[in-house]
Amino acid sequence: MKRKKQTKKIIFKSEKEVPLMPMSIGSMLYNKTGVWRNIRPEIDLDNCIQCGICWKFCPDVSIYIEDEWPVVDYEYCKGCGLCAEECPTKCIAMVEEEK
Amino acid sequence: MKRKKQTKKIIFKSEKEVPLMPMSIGSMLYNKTGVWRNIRPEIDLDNCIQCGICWKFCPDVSIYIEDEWPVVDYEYCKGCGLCAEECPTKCIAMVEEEK
Amino acid sequence: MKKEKKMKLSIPEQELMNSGHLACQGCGATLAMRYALKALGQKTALCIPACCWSVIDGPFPYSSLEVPIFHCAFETAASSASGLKAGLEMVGDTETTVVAWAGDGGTFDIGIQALSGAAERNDDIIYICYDNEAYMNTGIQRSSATPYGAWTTTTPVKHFKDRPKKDIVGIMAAHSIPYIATASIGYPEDLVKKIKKAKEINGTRFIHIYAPCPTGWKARPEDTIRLSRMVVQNTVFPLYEVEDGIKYILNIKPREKKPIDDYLRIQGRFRHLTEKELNYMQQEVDKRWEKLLSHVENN
Amino acid sequence: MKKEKKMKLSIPEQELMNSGHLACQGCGATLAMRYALKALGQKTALCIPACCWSVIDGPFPYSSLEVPIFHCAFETAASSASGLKAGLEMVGDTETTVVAWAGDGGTFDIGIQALSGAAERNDDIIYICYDNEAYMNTGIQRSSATPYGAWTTTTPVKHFKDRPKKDIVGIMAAHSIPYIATASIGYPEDLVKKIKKAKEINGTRFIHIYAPCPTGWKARPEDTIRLSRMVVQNTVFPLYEVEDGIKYILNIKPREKKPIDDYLRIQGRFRHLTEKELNYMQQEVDKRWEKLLSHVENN
Amino acid sequence: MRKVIMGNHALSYGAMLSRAQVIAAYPITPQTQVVELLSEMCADKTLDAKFIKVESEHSAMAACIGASLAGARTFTATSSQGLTLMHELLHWASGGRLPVVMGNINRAMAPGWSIWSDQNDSLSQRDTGWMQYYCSSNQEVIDTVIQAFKVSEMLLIPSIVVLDAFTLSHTYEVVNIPDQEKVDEYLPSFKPRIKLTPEEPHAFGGLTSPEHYFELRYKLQIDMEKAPRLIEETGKEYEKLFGRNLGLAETHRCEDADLIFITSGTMGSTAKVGVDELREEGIKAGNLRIRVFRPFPFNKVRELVKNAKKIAVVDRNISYGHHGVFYQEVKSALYTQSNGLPLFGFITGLGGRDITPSTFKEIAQYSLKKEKPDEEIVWIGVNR
Amino acid sequence: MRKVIMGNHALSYGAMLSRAQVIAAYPITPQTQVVELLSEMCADKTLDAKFIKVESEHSAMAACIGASLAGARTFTATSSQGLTLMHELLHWASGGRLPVVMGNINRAMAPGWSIWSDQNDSLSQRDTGWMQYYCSSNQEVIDTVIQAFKVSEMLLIPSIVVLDAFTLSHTYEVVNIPDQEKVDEYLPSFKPRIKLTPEEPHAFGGLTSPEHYFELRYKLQIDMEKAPRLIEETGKEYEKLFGRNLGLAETHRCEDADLIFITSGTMGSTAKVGVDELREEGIKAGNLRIRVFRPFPFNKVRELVKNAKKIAVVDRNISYGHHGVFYQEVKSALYTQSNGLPLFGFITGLGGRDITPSTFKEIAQYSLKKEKPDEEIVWIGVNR
Amino acid sequence: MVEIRFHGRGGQGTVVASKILADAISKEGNYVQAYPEFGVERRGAPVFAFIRIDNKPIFDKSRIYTPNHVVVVDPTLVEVIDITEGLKDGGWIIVNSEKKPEELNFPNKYKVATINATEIAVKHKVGTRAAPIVNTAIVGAVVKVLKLAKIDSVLEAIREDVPVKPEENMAAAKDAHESIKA
Amino acid sequence: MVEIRFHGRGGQGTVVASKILADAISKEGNYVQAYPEFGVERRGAPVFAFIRIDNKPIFDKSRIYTPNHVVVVDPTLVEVIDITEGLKDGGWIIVNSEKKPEELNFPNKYKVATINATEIAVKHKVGTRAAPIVNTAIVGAVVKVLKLAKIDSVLEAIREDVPVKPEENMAAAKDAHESIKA
Ligand SMILES: Cc1ncc(C[n+]2csc(CCOP(=O)(O)OP(=O)(O)O)c2C)c(N)n1
Ligand SMILES: Cc1ncc(C[n+]2csc(CCOP(=O)(O)OP(=O)(O)O)c2C)c(N)n1
Ligand code: SF4
Ligand code: SF4
Ligand code: SF4
Ligand code: SF4
Ligand code: SF4
Ligand code: SF4
Ligand SMILES: [Mg+2]
Ligand SMILES: [Mg+2]
Repeated sequence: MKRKKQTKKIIFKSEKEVPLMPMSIGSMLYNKTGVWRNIRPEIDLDNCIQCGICWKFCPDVSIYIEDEWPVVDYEYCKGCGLCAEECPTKCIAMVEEEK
Repeated sequence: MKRKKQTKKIIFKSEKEVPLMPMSIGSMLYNKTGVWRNIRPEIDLDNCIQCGICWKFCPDVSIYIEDEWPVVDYEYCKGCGLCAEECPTKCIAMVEEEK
Repeated sequence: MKKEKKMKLSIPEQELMNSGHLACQGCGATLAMRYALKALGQKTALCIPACCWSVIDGPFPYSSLEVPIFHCAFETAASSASGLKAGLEMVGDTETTVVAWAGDGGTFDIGIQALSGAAERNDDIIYICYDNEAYMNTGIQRSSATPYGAWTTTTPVKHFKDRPKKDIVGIMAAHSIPYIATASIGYPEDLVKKIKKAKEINGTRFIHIYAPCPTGWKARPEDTIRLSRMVVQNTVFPLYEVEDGIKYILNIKPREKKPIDDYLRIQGRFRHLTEKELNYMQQEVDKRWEKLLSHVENN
Repeated sequence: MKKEKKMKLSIPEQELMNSGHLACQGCGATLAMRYALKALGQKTALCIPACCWSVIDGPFPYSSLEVPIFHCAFETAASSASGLKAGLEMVGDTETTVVAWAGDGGTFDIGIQALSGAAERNDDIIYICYDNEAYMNTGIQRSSATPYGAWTTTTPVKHFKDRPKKDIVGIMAAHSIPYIATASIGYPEDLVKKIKKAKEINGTRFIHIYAPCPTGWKARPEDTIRLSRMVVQNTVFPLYEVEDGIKYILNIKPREKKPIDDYLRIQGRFRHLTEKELNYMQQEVDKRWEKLLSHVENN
Repeated sequence: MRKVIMGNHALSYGAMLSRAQVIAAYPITPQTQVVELLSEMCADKTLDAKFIKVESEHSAMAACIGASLAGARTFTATSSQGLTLMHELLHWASGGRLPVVMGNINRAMAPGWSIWSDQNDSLSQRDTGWMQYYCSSNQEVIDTVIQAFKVSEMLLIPSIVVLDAFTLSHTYEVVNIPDQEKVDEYLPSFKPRIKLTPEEPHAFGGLTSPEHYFELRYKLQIDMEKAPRLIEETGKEYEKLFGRNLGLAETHRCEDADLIFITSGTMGSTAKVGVDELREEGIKAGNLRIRVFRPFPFNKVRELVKNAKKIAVVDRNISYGHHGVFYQEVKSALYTQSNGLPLFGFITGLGGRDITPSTFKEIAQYSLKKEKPDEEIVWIGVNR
Repeated sequence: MRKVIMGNHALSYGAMLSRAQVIAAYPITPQTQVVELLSEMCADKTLDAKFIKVESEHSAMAACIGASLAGARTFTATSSQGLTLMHELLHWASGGRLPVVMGNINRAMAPGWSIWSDQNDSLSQRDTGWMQYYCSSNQEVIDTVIQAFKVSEMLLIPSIVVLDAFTLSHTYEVVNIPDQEKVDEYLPSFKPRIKLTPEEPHAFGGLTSPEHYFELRYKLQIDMEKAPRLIEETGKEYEKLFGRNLGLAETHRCEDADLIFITSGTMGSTAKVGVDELREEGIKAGNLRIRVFRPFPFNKVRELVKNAKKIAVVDRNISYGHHGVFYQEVKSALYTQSNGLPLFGFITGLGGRDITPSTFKEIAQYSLKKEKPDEEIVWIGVNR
Repeated sequence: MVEIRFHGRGGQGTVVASKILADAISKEGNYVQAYPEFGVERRGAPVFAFIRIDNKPIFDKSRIYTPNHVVVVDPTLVEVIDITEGLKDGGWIIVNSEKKPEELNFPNKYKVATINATEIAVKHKVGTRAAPIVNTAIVGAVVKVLKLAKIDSVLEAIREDVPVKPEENMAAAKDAHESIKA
Repeated sequence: MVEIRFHGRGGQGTVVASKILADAISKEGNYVQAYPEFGVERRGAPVFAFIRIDNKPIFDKSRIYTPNHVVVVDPTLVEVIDITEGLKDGGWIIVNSEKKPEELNFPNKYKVATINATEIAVKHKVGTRAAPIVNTAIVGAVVKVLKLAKIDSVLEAIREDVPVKPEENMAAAKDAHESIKA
C-alpha cells in the first residue's frame, strides 16, 4: 500500500505564516530522493519467492507490497543495492541509470 | 616535632599587593582552631603505651610527638574526641573547657 | 503473474518512518529507526539529540516520522526525556512511551552523564543508542564507541584509535536498571522483540543497536546488512540482554565463532591494519566473549 | 616519665596537611586527605572541585596543604587533571603525580562524564573520591552515593532516598582502567598502601575512600573511625581492588560478617527507618557481598 | 498570611502558589533552601509536582525544557556556577519558546570561589533571550514568581527571577503570603498553544536553514517587545487582587530629583535610605530601581529620567572590557533621546562587598562635583 | 608561502605556527576541519603538542584551563553550541588569568538546529572576560591567532578568534603562510609569571571572601584596558615582520564619509564592495570594520567616526529584549562624546541569511532618507 | 530602628534564636530583618547573627556594623573575640553566664545583664548537659531586657519554629524571662 | 571578476574539483575564492561548488547567484535540476557528456562545450567504471575552455591535492585538456 500523503514543498509567504517555534508541519515525502540514484533495482518477479526480505531491509521504505508482490518505489529509491544484495533468489538486479 | 611556620594573618594594604590570580600565599596555621573546642583531651602518659593511634587518627594534626610521647597541640585541637575514643588504653580523657 | 502465497512479513507492517528522508544510501541508523518504530507504535515521543538522525529526519518545516520528536541538545537525550516524561504525566498523558534516541557519541561521550543520572533515578524512559561507532553527522570523528584500530578523521591512520571501545552495556549494567539489551539491524525480528519487551517494563531501559554507516566506515552501502550479521556471528557485537544489572541472557550463540578478518576487510576504516593488530583485536574479541559467557553462566 | 620504647608509627610520619584547616570536628574527609598525602608525597598536584575540601583547605590567600592545588569547577575534577597533566608534561615536568580529589557528588553525579572520558582515554591521573555520601558542602543534599534509606535535606524522612547507592566501582571497572581500589579511613595502613601502589601505575587510577561526615550523618564526631571500621566489617563497604577492570582482589574478609543494625543505629540520618527497611537493606548488602565474592572467585 | 521568611523560601512559596507541575533543580549555595523546602512540599504533598533530582544544573534545565514542551508548568532555581552551566540551554528554552520560570540567586563567579553576591552571573545571560526580573525584598520575590509565570506563558518566553545572595536569599523579612484561591484566579493553569504530543505529531527544533531561521528569531524579539506593556498590565491586575503593584521600575523621590541613581536588586532598596539621608542634607537625590532588566524598559527609563540633571548608574557587575552592564544599557537606551544628559557609571559591591547608604552618598558627592563623567568607570569601594 | 586554504585550516596553521603545546577540542560543524588537521599535525609530528580528545566542549575548556595553569601554551576551537556549553568555564579561564586562545566559528544557536553563521554564540560570551577578535579573511585568521597568543600572554587574559561559518570556515582563499622562524621571533615560548608546580605550592582559586574578591576583579578590568594599546603595538610589530598590520579596526574610505557603516567579520569585507558601489552612485559611504570587540575599542571608534554625519551599525546578532549588540555598545561608547550624531541600528543575516553588497545599499538608502532613527531596530532582509 | 548582634558558636542555634525573636516581633505588627553571618558555619566556631527591628518597613539591606545591643549565647566567646566591637554606647550586653553582670567587668559605658541559660536549658531538659540548647531561654531573656516583645509572642514563635520539645523550650524561655534581672 | 558554479553529485569530488581549479589559478598569481554549498552533502544527491576569480583581492563574501559560467560534472543532473539558473547570457556551459554540445540543446544564448570525462577517467583508471572519478579531467577541460590557467598549473595543483593516483589523475586532466574542443 503506497502511502498517499501531502507531499508539497512548503513556502511561507511571510513571517506571519511561520510557526512560533521551529516545528514540522509537513512530510519529507515531498523530497523525491529517487534523483539521488545511480543504479536502479529491477525485480524479476518470476524468481521472486515473496519472502519479504527486500521490503524488510530497505532503508528508504521504497519497496512496498502490491497484492502480495514487492514493488520498487522509484520516486524515492536511492539505489543503495541492499535489496538486491539480500534477496535470497538474487532476483533483483541493479542496473545503471541511463545517462 | 611541632611545626614552626609563618602563621600570620595576611593583610593587603592595597590592590597592588593582591596577587593577579586568587592563590594562596600563606598557611592556615594562622587560624588557631583551638578556640572551637568545647571539651579538651588530656593524656595520662602513665597509662600511655606509645601506640601512636591518637596521633594517627587526629583529623586536625593536633597530636604531635615529642621525644616519643604524644602531646596535644591545644592551639589547634578542636576537641572532636576521636583520640580519646580510639586510645586503646583509654588514657585520654575529654574534660569540659571551664567557662 | 502467478500468485500462490501471501508475502511473508516477519516484522510489523506498520510504517511510522517515511521515504524522502536525508540518510545516505544504505544507512543502518535509518533501518534501526524504522524497526524501532514498528515495535514502539505511534504513541511514542522521541528525544533526538544532535546526531545523523537530526539531519535524516529532514529540515524544518518537515519530518519523516509519524511520531512527535524533540530535537534536543546534543548532551541532553536522557535528561530531556526524563523531563518530557514527567511533563507528559503531569498533563495527564501516562501512556506515551518516551524514548531517547541517540547516537554513540551522544550516549558514550557527551551524553553519558545525563544518562547515568536518569538511570540512577530509574526514570521511566527507554534509551536507545544506535551505534555507528563514530561522530558521523560531523564527518567521522572518533567517539569512545569507535573500535580499536579504526581510522577516523581525528584518528588518522598514522595514529589510529588505540583505545578499546567503551563497554557501555557494562556501565549501564552497573547502574542495575531493569532492562538492557543489545541488538543488530541484521536481526530485525530480534530487535523488534526486544524493544517490545522493553516497552512493557517500567523504569530506565537501555537498548544498544549496532547500525553500520557505509559513509563513515568506507563500506559499500549494500554491505550494511551483511556487516550487521557478521558482527554477531564473529561475536564482535553479541546479542544479549541484562535484567536488573545481573541476569545475563545470550540471545544468539553462533554455531561456529567466525574470525574477524572478513568483517574488517570489507570496511575501509580498517584497511591500514597489519597482521599484528588484527591478531591483537581477535584476542580482545575472544576475551570479551569469554567474559560474557561467564556472566551468562553465573546467572 | 618512663620512656621504654619508641612511639609506634604505622603510616608515614611526614605531614603535608597542616592544622588550622576549616573542617568540622571529627571530619573523615580530612583524615582521608592527611593519609593520601602521606602516600603521595610532596611532588603531587591536586585538582579539587567544589566540595567540602574547597572550604576545608581555607580561604584565599591561605591553604592548609603543602602541595599545589587547583580549586577547579565542580564538574571538572577529571578533565582539569587531564589538562594539568598534559600541561606539566609539555613544560617538562614528568614526575609530578596529578590527582583529582573529589567528593561523591563531584564524582558520582556532576563529574562522572569528565571522569568517564578521562578513563576512556586512560589519561595518566589518579582520581580519588572521598565519599561522605551526600552533598555536604552545600548542606547535606542527596547524591547518587547516598545510601538507600538515608535522610538528607532533599530526601526528607517522609520521602527518604529510595534508590540504591550508585555502584561507582562497577562503572569504573567497566572502563577497564589499570587500577581501582576501595579504602576506608578506618584502615589507614591499607589506604596508604593502595595509594602508593596506584602511584606506581600509569594510566587512569581510581580510589574510592569511605569518609564519614559527623555533621551530615548526624553522628558523634568521635565515632568517625568506629564507623569506618564497622562499615568494612559488615561489608557495607568492602575493601578490595580491581586490576584492568577484571581482576578482583579482596583485601579484608571479615572473620564474621556483622549485621548492619549497629552501624545504622549510631547515625541520625537512618533514625527514621523501620524493621522492614532495615531487613531490605541487609538483604541488599548481602546480595552485593555475594556478587563481589563471585567476582573475586572468577579471577 | 503574615510570615517571617528568608528569600529562598519566598522563591519556594512562589513556585508552590503558582502550582508548578515539574521542578528539576540542583543544589548550590546560596540557593539550597529553595530546593530543600520544595522537596519537603513535594514529599508532604502540599505541592503536587514531580521533582526531578538531577545530577547537574545542565540536566536540570534540560529536564525543564522537556517538561515545558509537554505543556507542564515548570520551575527551577540555581545560582552563579549553576546558572552559567545552563547557558547553552538557556538559549534553547527561549528559542524553543518555552515559558520556564527560574529563580537565580546572584552570586559572584569563580575563580576564586565566592558564595557572595554580585550580578555577573545573571547579567552574563542577558543575550540568551530570557526575561529578567531583579527583586529587592522577599515580598517582591514571591509576587514576582507568580507574575513571571503569567507573563512568560502569555508570550511563551522564559523568565529569570533574580535575588541577591544572602542580603535576600538568607535574610528573613516579614512577608504577606498571598492566598491560593486568589493566586489561582490570577494565574490559571497553563494552556500551551502548541505542545509535544503523539496526538498531533510534530518534530520540534529540526534543522532550520537560512531560508527560515531569521523569521523565527524575529518573532521572538517582536514578542519580547510586548513584555513591558504586559508586565505593567499584569502588575496592575496583581495590585487589584493583592494590593501590591508590580511594574517595570520603582522610583523613590525622583519627581523633583536633580540626581537620580539607577539601581537594581537589594541595593535599590538600600539606595532609598541613601536618598533620604541625602535629602536631609539638602541634596535633591532620587532613586530609580530597575525591576525588569530584560526586556530593557526603554520608554519607562527615558520617561522617568527626563527631568533629572544628572544620572548615576550603579552596577554591581562589570562587562570586562566594556563598562557596567546597566550603565552600558542605560546609555544605549538614552542615546537617541538624551540631549547630553550627563550619565555617570559606578561599579561597586563585586564579590559581595557591602553596599550601604553611605555608598550612595559617596556616589552623589562624586557626581555632583563633576561637570560630566571623565572616567569610563568610577570604582567605589575598591581598596586602591 | 602562498597557499589556498579554508578558514578552518587557517586556524589550525595559526595554532601550529604558534607552537601550541596542549590542544583539547571537540568536533562540531562547521569547525571540524580545525581539529581534523590538528590531529594530523600531531600524528605526523609537524606539531609537537598533546591533543586531548575530550568527550565534550565543557571538558575541552576544563582541560585547556588545567594545561594553561601548568604554564603550557593552550589552544582549542569550537562553535555555537560548543562555545555556549563552555560558558561557565569561560568565566573561569579569565578569572584565573589563563591565556588560552580559542577559535570560534560563528554559528547560529539552536533551536532549530542551524549550522550557518550569526554572531549570537560569541557575542553572548561578551561578559565572560575574554578578548574577542572578529576576522574577515583567512589571512587575518592565521595572523590573528598568532597575535592573540602574544597579547593574551602579556596580559594573562584569554582570547577568542572568531570567524563566520562557511563564508570563512569553509571558504578557500589565497593566504600567505608566515614562516616559522619569523613567527618564533615574534612569539617566543610562553613564560608564565606564576604557574602551578610542586616547587612552589600555591592553592589556586580558593574561597575568596568579600574582603578580597573585588580587588582581584578590578585588576582584571584594569589589565584588559591595556589591551587596545598592546594590540596596536603588537600589530605594528607584526607588520614589520610580515607586512600586514593588525589593528583594532579596519577602515575603508571613512576619511571623507558622510555615512559610515560599522561592521564586523566577513560582512565587514563585503561592505567594502557595497561602499565602492555606493561611491559610484555618488554616495559618500565608508566602512569601519571592528576587528577587536573585547575590550571594546572606545577611543578608536570615537576617533574614527567623529567627522561622519551618520552612522549605520550593522548587527548579525541580537540581544533579545534590547538591540543588536554592536549597536548597543557603539551607543554606549559614543554617548558621552557624541553631540547627537545619528546612529542607526540594523539587524540582518541571522541564521546564515546572506549579506551581500546590496544589503549595504539598502541600509544606506534607509539611513539617508531618515533624519534620525525612529525605530529601535531596523530589520533588513526579514521576510515580513 | 534597633539593631542587635548575636554571638554564639556553630551548632548552638544562634541563627534560630534570631529567627524566633524576629517572629515574636513580627507577631506584634513590627517590622524585622534577621540574617546570619554570610559564610560557612562550623560546629564550635564563633558565629554571628543579626537583627534589625523597626515600626516601619526596613529598606536598608546593608550589614550591621554598629549594633545597639549584643547578645552573647556562649560565655567562652568573651575571651576569644571582642564582642563589644562597634557596639553603641549605652547599649546592652546580654550574656549567657552563671556570673553576675559586674563580675564580667565590661566597660561601664554599656549596660550588662546575665542569664544562666545553660542552667535553665538543662533544668528543662532542652539539649544535654554536654550540649545544652540555650537559644530559646536566651530569647526569653532578651525580649524582657530590651522590651522588644511580649513573652507570649515569643512562646507562640517557639511553638511554630521549634519542632523538637517545643513545650520544654517554651518553659525555658518563660523561666529565663522571669528570672533575668536587668 | 569571473564567477563559476559547479554541478555534481555527492561523492563525485565536485568540491575537490573547484579546489584544484582554485590552486591552479592561484599559482599564476591571481586571486580566487572557492566554497562548497553550505549544507549537508549526501552521496548521490545534487551538490554545488562555487568559485570566484579575479586579478585583485576578492572582498565580496556573499554567495554567487549569477555565475558567468557553469560546469556540470554529472550529466544526469541536466534532467533533474535547472543548471542554467542565474547563468549570465553568453556564459559557458561545460558538461561531462558523451554527447555533442548541440545534442544537449541548451538555449543558444549560452556557449556549450562537452567533454567525455567519464570515458577519460575510466581510460586512465581513476575510479571504477561504476564510480569514475571525473573531477580532475573536468578541471583539465575547464581551464582550456575558459582560459583560466595553464594546464601545467593544473597538473601541479593535482599533484599537491590528490593523494591517490596523482599521476593517473594528471594524465586524465591533460587528456581532457587536449581532447576538448570549445
Ligand atoms: C554541544 C555540542 N557539541 C558538538 C556538537 C556537534 N555535533 C553534532 S552531532 C555530533 C556527533 C554525533 O555523533 P553520534 O552521537 O555518534 O551520532 P551520529 O552522528 O554518529 O549518528 C557532534 C559532535 C553539538 N551539536 N553540540
Ligand atoms: C556547577 C555547580 N553546581 C553546584 C555547585 C554547588 N556545590 C558546591 S559543592 C557541592 C556538593 C559537593 O558534594 P560532594 O562532591 O559530595 O562533596 P562534599 O561537599 O560532600 O565533600 C555543590 C552542589 C557548584 N559549585 N557548581
Ligand atoms: S527479496 Fe527477492 S525473493 Fe524475497 S520478496 Fe524480495 S524480490 Fe522476492
Ligand atoms: S536499492 Fe536500496 S533504496 Fe532502492 S529499493 Fe533497494 S533497498 Fe530500497
Ligand atoms: S593512643 Fe593512647 S596509648 Fe596510644 S599513644 Fe595515644 S595516648 Fe598513648
Ligand atoms: S580531640 Fe580531636 S582534634 Fe583534639 S587532639 Fe584529639 S583527635 Fe585531635
Ligand atoms: S553518515 Fe552514516 S549514519 Fe549518517 S546518514 Fe549517512 S550512512 Fe547514515
Ligand atoms: S561537613 Fe562533613 S565532610 Fe564537610 S567538613 Fe564537616 S565533617 Fe567534614
Ligand atoms: Mg555515531
Ligand atoms: Mg559528599
